[in-house]
Amino acid sequence: MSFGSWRLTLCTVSTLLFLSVSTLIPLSNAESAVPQVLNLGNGGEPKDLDPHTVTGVPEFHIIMNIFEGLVSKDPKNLEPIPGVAEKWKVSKDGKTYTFFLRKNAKWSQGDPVTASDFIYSWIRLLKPETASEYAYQGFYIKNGKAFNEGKLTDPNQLGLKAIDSSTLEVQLENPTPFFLSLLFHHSLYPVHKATIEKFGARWTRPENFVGNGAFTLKKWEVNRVITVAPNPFYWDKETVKLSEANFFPIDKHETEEKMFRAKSLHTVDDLPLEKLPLWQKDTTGVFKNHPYLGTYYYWFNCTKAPLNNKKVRQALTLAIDRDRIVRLVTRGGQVPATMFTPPGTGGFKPESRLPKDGSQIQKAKQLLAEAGFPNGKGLPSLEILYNTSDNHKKIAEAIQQMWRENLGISSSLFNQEWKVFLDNQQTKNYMIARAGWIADYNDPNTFLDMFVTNGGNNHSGYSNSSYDELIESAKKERNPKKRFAIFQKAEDILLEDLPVLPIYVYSRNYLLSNEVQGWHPNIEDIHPLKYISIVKK
Amino acid sequence: MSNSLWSDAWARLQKNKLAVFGAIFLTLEILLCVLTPWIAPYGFETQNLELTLARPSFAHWFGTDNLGRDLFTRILYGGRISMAVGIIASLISVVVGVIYGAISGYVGGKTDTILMRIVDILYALPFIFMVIILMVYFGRNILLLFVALGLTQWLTMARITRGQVISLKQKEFVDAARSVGVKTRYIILKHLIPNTLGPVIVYLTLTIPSVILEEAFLSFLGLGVQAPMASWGTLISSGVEVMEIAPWILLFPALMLSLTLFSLNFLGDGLRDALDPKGARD
Amino acid sequence: MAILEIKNLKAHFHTRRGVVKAVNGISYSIEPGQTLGIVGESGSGKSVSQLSYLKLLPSPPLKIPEGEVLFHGENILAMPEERLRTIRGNKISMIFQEPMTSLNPYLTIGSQLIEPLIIHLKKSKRDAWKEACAALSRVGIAEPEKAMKSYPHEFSGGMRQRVMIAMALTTRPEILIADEPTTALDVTVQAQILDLLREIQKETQMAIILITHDLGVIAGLADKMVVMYAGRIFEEGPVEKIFHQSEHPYTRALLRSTPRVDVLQDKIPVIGGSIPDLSQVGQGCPFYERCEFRTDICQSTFPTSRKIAHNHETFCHVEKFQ
Amino acid sequence: MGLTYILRRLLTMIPVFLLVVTLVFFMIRFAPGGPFSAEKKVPAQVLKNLEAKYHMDEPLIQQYFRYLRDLSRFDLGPSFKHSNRTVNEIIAEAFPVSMELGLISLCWALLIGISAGGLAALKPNTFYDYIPMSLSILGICLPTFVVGPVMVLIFGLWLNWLPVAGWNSWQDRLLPSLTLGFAYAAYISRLTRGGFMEIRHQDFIRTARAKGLTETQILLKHSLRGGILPVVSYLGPALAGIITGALVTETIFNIPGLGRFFIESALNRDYTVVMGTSLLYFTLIFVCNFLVDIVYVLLDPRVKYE
Repeated sequence: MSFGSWRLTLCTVSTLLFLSVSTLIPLSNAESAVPQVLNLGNGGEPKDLDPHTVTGVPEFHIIMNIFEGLVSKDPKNLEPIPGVAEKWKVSKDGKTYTFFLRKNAKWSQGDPVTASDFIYSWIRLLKPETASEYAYQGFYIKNGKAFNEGKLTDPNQLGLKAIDSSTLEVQLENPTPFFLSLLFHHSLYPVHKATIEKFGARWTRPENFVGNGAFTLKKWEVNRVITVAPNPFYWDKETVKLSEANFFPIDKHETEEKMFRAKSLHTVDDLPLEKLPLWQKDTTGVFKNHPYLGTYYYWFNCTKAPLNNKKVRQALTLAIDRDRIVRLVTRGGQVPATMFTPPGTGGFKPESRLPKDGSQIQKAKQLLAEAGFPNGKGLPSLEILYNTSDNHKKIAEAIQQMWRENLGISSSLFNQEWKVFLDNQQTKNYMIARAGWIADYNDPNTFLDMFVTNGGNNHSGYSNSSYDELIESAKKERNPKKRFAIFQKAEDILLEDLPVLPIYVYSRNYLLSNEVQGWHPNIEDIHPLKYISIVKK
Repeated sequence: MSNSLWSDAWARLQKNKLAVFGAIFLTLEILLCVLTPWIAPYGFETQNLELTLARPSFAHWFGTDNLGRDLFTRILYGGRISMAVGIIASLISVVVGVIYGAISGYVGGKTDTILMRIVDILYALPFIFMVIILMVYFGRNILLLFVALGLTQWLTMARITRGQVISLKQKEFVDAARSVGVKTRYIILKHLIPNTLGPVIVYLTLTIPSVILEEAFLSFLGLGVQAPMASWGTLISSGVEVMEIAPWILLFPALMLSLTLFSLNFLGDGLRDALDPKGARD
Repeated sequence: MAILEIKNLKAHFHTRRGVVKAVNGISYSIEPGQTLGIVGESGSGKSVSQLSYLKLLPSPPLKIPEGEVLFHGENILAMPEERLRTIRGNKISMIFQEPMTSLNPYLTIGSQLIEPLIIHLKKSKRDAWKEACAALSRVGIAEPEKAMKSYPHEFSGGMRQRVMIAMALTTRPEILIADEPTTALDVTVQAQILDLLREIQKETQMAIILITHDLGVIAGLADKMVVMYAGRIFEEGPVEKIFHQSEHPYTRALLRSTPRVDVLQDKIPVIGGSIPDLSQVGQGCPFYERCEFRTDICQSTFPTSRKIAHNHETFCHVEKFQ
Repeated sequence: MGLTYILRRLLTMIPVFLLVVTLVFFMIRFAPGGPFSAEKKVPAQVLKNLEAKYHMDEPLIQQYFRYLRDLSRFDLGPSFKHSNRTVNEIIAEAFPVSMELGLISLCWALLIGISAGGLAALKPNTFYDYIPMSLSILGICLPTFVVGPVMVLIFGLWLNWLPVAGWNSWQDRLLPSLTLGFAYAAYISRLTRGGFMEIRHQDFIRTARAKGLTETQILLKHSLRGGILPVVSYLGPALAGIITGALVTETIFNIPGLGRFFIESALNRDYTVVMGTSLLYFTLIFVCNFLVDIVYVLLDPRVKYE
């Protein structure tokens, strides 16, 4: 076949293809209503949709729409608003909460949601057999911890009481000022007893599923799509505009971004770092950027030389230019972490204690000399451990370079596959390890109780008794002002001892189609589908 | 193999322009790789955060990457790694494969059956699984990873050698050696292995590219060399991410990799034709 | 009346190193029932001279810049490919030197044997099968039905050459070109094959062009012979005449170097030197370098034909060299 | 080659299979990390509860025999990560997708590879040879993770012809299968060319031509079988490669196939899924190699298996 005829064939074939495709797709009628179907990129494939056993963010995005807790959150200002509970009251000592459930709250097959549903669910959360990784969210409930650890086997000893079918009384261990905020967490959502007892582990399959959210599970094809549709029995179903929402599990951010550009998605879960500069120039308004409740940092292993030396840790912390990292390396609107708790967590605004930029390099040099390593002489080569990811790699490379330039010290980088990395981190088999902490709930406690002596997530081996006391006392303090003052003291100790090297406060960078209405960017990244609708642009 | 056969082959090889081009290119490249520390215009880890993703210019011939490092320098250093991986891993696969195959083919019988069945089994193991196991155990040691890469490649080499040895075994000179009482080990080392070298050399030129590609695949999974050192594989996979913003970051390393693999292929084809004149009639 | 007439045929290979003049202007003819032997060392162009006009050599690199090949008076070289195909394997058949490789190892003997019958004689598959069986038994293969279903590797060399002959003869060709038909076979089998060819020729009156470097084979089968060297014809004439009254130094050297029929190898030990590089030959006699009787004129011009007797021509400047 | 050969070959698979089960079981168990390690450390008590739930509190050897027992009933166990699914269900759902992707890719590879290689062999050292052969080297040089995104960029985003990801319509099948098939098409075209070139010079092709066969008849009847043999023997490794190559392709195009489960499960230490998928892949590759051997015997009468 000659080249010309080949090209002709190609043209013919592509024309035919085009014709057949265009006849397959029905022409949308401009007059007809806009289809209310939302397509979302949702990160990884959900492990499950059982509120008590899941841990991930993709799961939460779906679960918060197909279940509803006692208290909801206003997506605009993140204030607690009535959910299943119409109203609530708190006792004087702050240890007893009484929730008044709305009468018209219903499960997706029509049963009413009652106080005993919540008791059943919270017992399930705490039961050892459930093996819930978020069981500690129930430890604020009286005797919750003991019950979970099996020291107590009678669920009646838990601080839970159904006064009547629509009144629930909850007793807490301590006055927990952020308890209402906690109730939005999926681990404290109610689940349907009869369904679970009937179907066991398979109750979250769409054919078996019963929930109480504004939406209910319609379809779940693994690694393909999870579809939710409005719950016909939802008490506030008039607010719901969407007829369907599709959560697409997409592992790669690059793929998501391309699907968004091809208009297959209304929003993406995250953007690849390298695409940020391109989207930041976008003028159509689809690019969204806002701070996020999380801190990116490095662990120092305080149990091994030379990082058991506080001055070395201080020198390393002061020697990096956080501003250059966020401005030139990550470039996603992150904020240099001059503290550990992200500013604005539960209203708490910690003081800056670390330099934003490289202004204290001289001091860093001096500290290093005081530690006995003038100009880095004698300091063993440091090892930075990170889990395999291009972003972590880039940041580590930049920090490695800053240490070399500013302090004259050498370090090597090690990337490890995720589980190996976790293993090494948790067995303290590292010198410096990359980490990130995203808030479980909107309160400074979620960040600061990590560093208590032998804390489960304290991988540095750090221990300071006055710090431990401060965190313990904050749990009992009800006055917000005094409480924040305690947290500030804790922050000060933390940033003096530096078991961690705070780098930046996370930001969210994503894309949102202009057709989506009722989506409010917020620090917790909560976007209930209930308020969302589609308009044609 | 007689000297004249080698010199005949050499003469034929010289007539093949593409093969000569390949050989020259590879020689130049190896030279560049060896001399990299002296000729590279910048350090491979020297960053310039104010000049990230710069276009190719006089100061930076191939532009800069996303941390403002000179891409030309990084390609030179990356070439060192990739070529080293290719050569070391291939040599390992040759040594293991040739010895294994030669023993299997020469001894024959039950031994042959068992040895070849083992090869069959290893063939059936999904490569990716090996990779993840290797990643878990050897993640921290790049040299061991090279060895591991070589060890995943020796199977084909063993099969080729075995086939070659079996066909040579029936030839007169082996019988002659055997009839005068030469030891098996000596026959394998002195007669059979040298005579299988032809096909093995050809296959070697094909193994090197595939090992280089495997390293790239590992790099894509985050398993290759440790940053900030780079191989062509890591350079390419990070180039893919910025291809819409700075296509040259993908283009140059991909070009270098392709040219190298082209050269190896040409050289391999040329060697095959040279060593086996029967097939080179066009 | 000649059945095939070759006039000033030239066949050149255009390679990277230059133009290799494999056949450099040859002429001869053959009549029905006649056997023409073409003799020469390897590389003399004897095979190429036949393969070239039948278009059995890849082109490029082969080119035929000059010449005519008349088959029943019609120029084969001017024929379109389709017309040539109706002659090739039908009116003109070939058998080759290597019976081991000339048959397709992946196909049964039968499926290869029936092809010419189906293509040229438009036989049905069943008829073709029957005829092929008959052809096999004619060439002396017992149990032809079984042989038809066998694969070539199950046969010995001699048997395969018989199959090749059977295949060449199924269409009752007018000319059979046999390119070294016995070289790869051992002596007893050689004799059988030659007998077979002789027998069949007697029956069918076909012409045979026998290409060989083995003068013994020529002596046994051919009526007329052509001596080729470096793409040129050196001598042409009846076999007995050339064997006994050759007037060409090359022919004589060739004859001298053949003490027995079965020993002649690729290189003739008694003739010093080797065949010249065919891309370098000029206008002179290509044997010049090796010829013990060479004169100055030999280097610059190729001799014209010199008639020695009826039908016997030689191409040499030197008339009396003994 | 008789039935006994087939049977014997299949029987040898059993000990090999057991060996692989054992190897994979202990290798993955001895790898650092476990299915329950997470960035937010799981409290010791919860970990104990979880381990009890999945029988991981038993001695390893007991777990091994438990696995073997379940395996003999074709029960691959529950997934650790996808807690409302069993491994059997996951495979039943995802494997057909991978299979479809693999087969379409293989078809592309064979179609493109054999026709390009055949064309090149028909007209060696011409335009028709140089172009496909250069392209094929390019195909061998460029890793899937480059080809995939570049194709998406060109056909999905610039030309807007094809979907960029997903696995629903037939258009969704095009880019991933081409991406995956590309490198193999490249190899196959080279093998085909090599095979045909080898055949072209065989004496029996000259015989066929001398018999008066047309070039097409020669190609189809006399060259194809022998020319295709190198491709056939390459099919075993190619299938294995396509299956493992699917891991990357499935990630790039977000295809719900088994490859993603395999990678993800290995990274998550989802022991049962790792085992299930590895064993499936092993069996698949074993069977493919076996089939390839049989096809080889059918094509080449000179090869015999005892």
